[in-house]
Amino acid sequence: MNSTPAFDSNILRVKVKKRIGEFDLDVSFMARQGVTALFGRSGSGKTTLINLITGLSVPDWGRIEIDNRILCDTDKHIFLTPEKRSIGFVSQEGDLFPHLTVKGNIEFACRFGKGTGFHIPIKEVIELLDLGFLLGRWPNTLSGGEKQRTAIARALLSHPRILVMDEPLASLDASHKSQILPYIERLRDEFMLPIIYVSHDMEEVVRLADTMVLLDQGKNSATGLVEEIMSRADLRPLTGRHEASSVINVIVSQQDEFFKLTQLSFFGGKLWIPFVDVPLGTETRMRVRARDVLLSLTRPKGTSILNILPATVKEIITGNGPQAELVLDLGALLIASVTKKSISNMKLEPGTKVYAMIKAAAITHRALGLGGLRSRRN
Amino acid sequence: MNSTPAFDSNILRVKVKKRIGEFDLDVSFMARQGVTALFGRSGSGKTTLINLITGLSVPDWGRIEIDNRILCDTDKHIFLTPEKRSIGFVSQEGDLFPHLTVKGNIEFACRFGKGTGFHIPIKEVIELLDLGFLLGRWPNTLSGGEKQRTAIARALLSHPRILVMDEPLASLDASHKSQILPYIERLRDEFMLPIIYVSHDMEEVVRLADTMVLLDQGKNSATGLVEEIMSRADLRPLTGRHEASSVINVIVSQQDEFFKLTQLSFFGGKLWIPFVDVPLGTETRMRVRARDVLLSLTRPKGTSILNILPATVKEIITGNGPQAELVLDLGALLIASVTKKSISNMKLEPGTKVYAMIKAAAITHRALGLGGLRSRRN
Amino acid sequence: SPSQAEVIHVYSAASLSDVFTKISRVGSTRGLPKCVGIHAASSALARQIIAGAPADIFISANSEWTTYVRNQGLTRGLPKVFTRNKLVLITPLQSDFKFDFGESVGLAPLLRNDWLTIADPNHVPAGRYARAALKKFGYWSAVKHRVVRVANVRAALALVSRAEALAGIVYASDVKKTTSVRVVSSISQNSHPDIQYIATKIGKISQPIVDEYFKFLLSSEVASILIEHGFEPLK
Amino acid sequence: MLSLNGFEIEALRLSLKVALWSVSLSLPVGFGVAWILARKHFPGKILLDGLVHLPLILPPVVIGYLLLVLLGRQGIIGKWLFDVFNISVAFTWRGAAISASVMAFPLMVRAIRLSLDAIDPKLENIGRTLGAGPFLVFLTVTLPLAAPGIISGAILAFARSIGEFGATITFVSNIPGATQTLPLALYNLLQIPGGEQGALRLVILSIILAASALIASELLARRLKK
Amino acid sequence: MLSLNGFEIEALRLSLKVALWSVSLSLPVGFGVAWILARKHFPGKILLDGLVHLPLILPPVVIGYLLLVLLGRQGIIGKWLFDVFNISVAFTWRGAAISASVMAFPLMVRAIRLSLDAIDPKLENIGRTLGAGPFLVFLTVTLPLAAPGIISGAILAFARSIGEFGATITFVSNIPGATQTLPLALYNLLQIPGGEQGALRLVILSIILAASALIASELLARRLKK
Ligand SMILES: Nc1ncnc2c1ncn2[C@@H]1O[C@H](COP(=O)(O)OP(=O)(O)OP(=O)(O)O)[C@@H](O)[C@H]1O
Ligand SMILES: Nc1ncnc2c1ncn2[C@@H]1O[C@H](COP(=O)(O)OP(=O)(O)OP(=O)(O)O)[C@@H](O)[C@H]1O
Ligand SMILES: [Mg+2]
Ligand SMILES: [Mg+2]
Repeated sequence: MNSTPAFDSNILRVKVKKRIGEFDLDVSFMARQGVTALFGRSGSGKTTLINLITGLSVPDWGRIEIDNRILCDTDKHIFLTPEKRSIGFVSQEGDLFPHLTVKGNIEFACRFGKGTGFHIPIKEVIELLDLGFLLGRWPNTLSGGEKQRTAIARALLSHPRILVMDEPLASLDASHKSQILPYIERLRDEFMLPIIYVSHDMEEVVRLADTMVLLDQGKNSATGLVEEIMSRADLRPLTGRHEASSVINVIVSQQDEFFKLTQLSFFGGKLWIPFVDVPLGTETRMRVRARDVLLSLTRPKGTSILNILPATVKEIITGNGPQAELVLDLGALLIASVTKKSISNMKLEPGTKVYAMIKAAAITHRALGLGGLRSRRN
Repeated sequence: MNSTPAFDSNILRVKVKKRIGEFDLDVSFMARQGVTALFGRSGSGKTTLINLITGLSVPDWGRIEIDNRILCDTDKHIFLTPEKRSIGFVSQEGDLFPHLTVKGNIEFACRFGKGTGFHIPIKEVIELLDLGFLLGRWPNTLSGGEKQRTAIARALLSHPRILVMDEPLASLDASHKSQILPYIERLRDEFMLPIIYVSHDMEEVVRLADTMVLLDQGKNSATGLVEEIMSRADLRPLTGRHEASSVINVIVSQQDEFFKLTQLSFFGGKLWIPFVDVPLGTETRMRVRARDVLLSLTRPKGTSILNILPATVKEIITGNGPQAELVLDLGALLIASVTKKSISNMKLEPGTKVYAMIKAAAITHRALGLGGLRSRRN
Repeated sequence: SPSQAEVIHVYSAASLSDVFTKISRVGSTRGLPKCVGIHAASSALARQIIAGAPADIFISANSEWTTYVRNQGLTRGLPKVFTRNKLVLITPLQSDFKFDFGESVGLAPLLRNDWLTIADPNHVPAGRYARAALKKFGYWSAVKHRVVRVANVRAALALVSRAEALAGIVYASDVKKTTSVRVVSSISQNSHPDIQYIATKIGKISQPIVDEYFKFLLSSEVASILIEHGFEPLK
Repeated sequence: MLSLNGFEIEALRLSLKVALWSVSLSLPVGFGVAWILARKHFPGKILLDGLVHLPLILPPVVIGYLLLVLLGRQGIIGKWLFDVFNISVAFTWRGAAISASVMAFPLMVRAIRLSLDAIDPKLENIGRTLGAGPFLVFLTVTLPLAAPGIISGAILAFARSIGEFGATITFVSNIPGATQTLPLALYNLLQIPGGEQGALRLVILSIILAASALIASELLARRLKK
Repeated sequence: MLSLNGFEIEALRLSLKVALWSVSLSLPVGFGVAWILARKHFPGKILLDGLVHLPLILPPVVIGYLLLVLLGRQGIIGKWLFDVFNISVAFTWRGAAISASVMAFPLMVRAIRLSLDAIDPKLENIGRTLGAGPFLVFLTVTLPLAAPGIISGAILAFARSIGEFGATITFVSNIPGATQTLPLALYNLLQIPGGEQGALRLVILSIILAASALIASELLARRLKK
């Protein structure tokens, strides 16, 4: 896998500058098929960038392309209006039409949306988003989450070629979130619908996104594959320390129907994780959080830990806190977070042979990169 | 500790019925000093309930009391208007005054807020919420998170006797969230400001809340201390399965300045966690997620795990998935989530003696119940 | 003018609207075509005629507007005096105001702080005649500041009948049928220019029925109706 | 008291016709102008705004006179209309409708503009991203959201048209059966000694007419309100 | 052309005074009525609504006559005003201001009501929870949020007052220097053959007056707009 995506496979190319008030946006990135996450703290310019992509605002300078179709090019004086861009958009506030019922809002999209012909049956969307009993209601009688669900349904039904979502799940509860996430994954995998996804929730980002654009004060301080960004120590202040993790490319190698487990193989070993219903041979990525990795000097016996892998300590990164991060080499690289006390107790240093223990349960379905396990398309 | 809070210490008593459209709210609960979380899925009636408490809507029937002061009693035909209730309110949408700048919005609260005299300096609030550079701006030029931060500042500055927040942090990024959370904790602990807190984020709830009111389709399906609710298996569908965890009452018993660790003692053993700067003897609660607990039949040696506690398997709860939950008795009760395969491998059954292993890092500052460790006030 | 066949359009001063209903009714019993009376201020009527209004006959309360229309070359034949009027001094019913127009005492002392109302002497003929009369007897300069000028005679009548003004000068024809005011004194016709309503045929092409109707309007039969309504006989 | 005579029925019928046409005439144009004033920025904007308000600022007689000069048979536009389309507005009920709609125009524009200004542009933007072009968004989002202003403007225009007098009598004269609307008939009655009785009946008629329109608009507004 | 004669200056001065007073009179009352209509529900609401629209529906002359009946020296209210306060409004500029404000009233009310209806009640609620009582919320939230409607209503009322003719001439007559506003002066000129020249000057004066008000209101609105 290439850290800079190949040029020809880029779905979205953005290179724009825009000044609003005292805020300067200056961003340049490319996104491939799949989900591209826009990640950055409040006020970093995510919504501003999204507005440029959807065509709701005009860049001071720059160029935006989707599928090699120019949406906007200030040099060539090209500017496609929003309705010509076939972008399904869920805004941060939802913004339902107050003069239409939930049904009216959804039908609006069905009526006018004229994308590539990408089509999800309205019934299915209503069922998924649990909107059936709300169809006749007016937006001002909906709860916060109900509004947002309607807005998502509306965007999905506009036959988009690409979906752009500005923190779509922020006001949803865990249960609705976990119902909708697989559907977004399906859009991405089955319908091959590229998605630009703004989120604060790193779990969501890792689960959904291939590419990540890290925004900081209007600049994209990093762009790249999620695994790459997540494992870069210099970006920790932006990605969040407690989320330190490593991403490993794996292939589904065995299914245990009885214990409901799935075995993943990678260059360096095998791992059991809770059952995922995909064919053998499926390639995917797996995210392992540093704090879910335990170390032992001897091969532990009689424990509840299914995954025990021999490894070598490659590097020890210590900071101010009680924790230190160890980069382990077990074929692939794996990051473990342990207390300094343990390092001292175990006398760990680069070169020490250890056993890395990863609980099967630690790798839940949610923490799997690239979502519900799919075949890579490149 | 009592599972039903003692009557005299109740800050808030609510017993109300309200019908809106086809939705029926019928809730009765009491909340003590500290933070009371309202938790429930989208459309379960959280905002409806909040509106009754703040006085923005009138119950069909019922009674609401704060500090033994009747805010509303339909039988006695008492109804205090919102401005007389001294409730600081952050609504779900923020709802800034569009005709005032950020400064104007904040000053509005300072000018009219006439609570108990509880007072936070405006400067401090502005600094905390990072609003300094936004003061002159109009609400329609703010980003989503900036709006919400202003709304929080406004509510804080209205001199409230109680703070009511409807999903206040949903649109904030992790970094701002983690900046604001300690402040809310301070309000709770130093200023003894009672807080009613609606949130979807179980981490937040556990960190902040003492009492939890679980709402489901307009009824409070459970009310009680957070630890109690979290450990009730029958409430899992509402609290979320992947969040299965146990809450243990602990006391700070040792501080290791060198390794930056804190030792907690409880009836049944001792635990090391990352350093928390509180005096020895502080009582608090600790939440341990079931999936962070590992088991071993023999005492593991030479591992990175600092906390190894002898325990007895008390009960095994199996469901459909690959995981099972074990209730361990180690003085206190601890829940562990392991694969069925491990149970079979290890031949676990009720009565088996095991060692429970808990990584220090698994208990991060965020997962500590009652937030930044404080002395219980009862 | 290309007016619809068999209907005569008579544009006449607003003060004639009442009597005109009667006249047209009599006209139709004489086998004359139907007559539609159109009533507004003479100025408005004159302008409309110039703008091409379908008028057949124009009866103005003000000879200036007749001249104005004639100068545009829109009239046919000579203007004729249609009828005459005279002025009276009126007061509210319940008032005990007494004054004989022509007395040398003057009007002003009697009015004191009250008002005398007349139609606007700047443009309404009735007002102009009233001012002339007041000037003639030397009342004007003293009474000038107590004069309320209104849009037309009807408005003056209304003010007096509501006792908003102590006195008013209006046409005799206006008070003929009114019981809400009392006539204090009539005003000598020598004190002002003769009050005449001028009738003119409109249109360049001669139309027999219009000519016929015009003749009818000037007939003695119509004259007696007018006198019945308080207008003065032609000299 | 409530049985109307032919003269009253005629005036009522005409007033209703004139007012309805006046509203129908001024609504689309008024909306267009309001939209331009609310959304566009161009150098002569304040001029257009001023022009819109002219019928309010000037006494109706002047407006009537201007209309006569422009739209009379000898008028610049009137002549052209007559020569090309064989339409004559002067001295007909059509002219009355035009003068009423001109007088009502500023009220219509102001009301609609107020509603247009209150529309959150984000909603129109969302409509665009959902695939509706500017015109469709206008029809399906802007127009319905401006409904309160449109209703308000229409009812103001209707009421104003029912009451319009000065411009009408100056422009189209007071022709019974053709241009004699309720206010003009009222004027005639007021010119007749003892006509107050009949005038009162016409006043009541006018009020009933306008009140029905008001009630209708209230009901409509209530239906449109979420 | 632009040097005004005494007669014109007098009429201009008076018109301005009358219009300003008219707006000042109708603004608070208009706001109150608009607020009641927008927020309260009571049985006679449609009646009140109808009453507000009366000055639009009836020809101005009738309104002028009604004012005379009510506020004239012999009128029900007028008599009381005179007896108690020794104030007389008939035949004075005060009366002209009153008739202008009555005629402008429905325009004022409609505009303000439209803005009040568009206010999100949530914002007022938030104001309440922040400790401001109903009246303070009204002052600090409702009033500023209704500003577009208030400005719009005020400018409409001002323009209407500048142009008011029918009710004024009926109620307070045409007394040069006391009640002869621009429209009345204009009317005078139009009644005289050949008066068009002088009338045109007054038309231009009226337009300048109203345009200045328009520009001022636009600037104000722009300042208030976020
Ligand atoms: N009209 C404006 N005038 C001045 N500054 C603006 C304007 N609109 C946005 N900004 C500023 O631009 C910056 C970026 O805003 P943007 O809405 O893109 O942030 P964001 O990344 O979406 O944040 P959030 O996560 O809080 O929604 C913010 O600091 C905001 O205050
Ligand atoms: N005016 C109304 N008419 C009909 N139903 C309503 C009305 N207002 C609220 N409801 C319904 O009441 C239920 C509770 O709404 P509420 O806003 O309290 O939910 P919530 O728990 O705050 O949800 P969320 O987390 O999505 O904000 C919802 O199903 C909502 O649709
Ligand atoms: Mg944003
Ligand atoms: Mg809610």
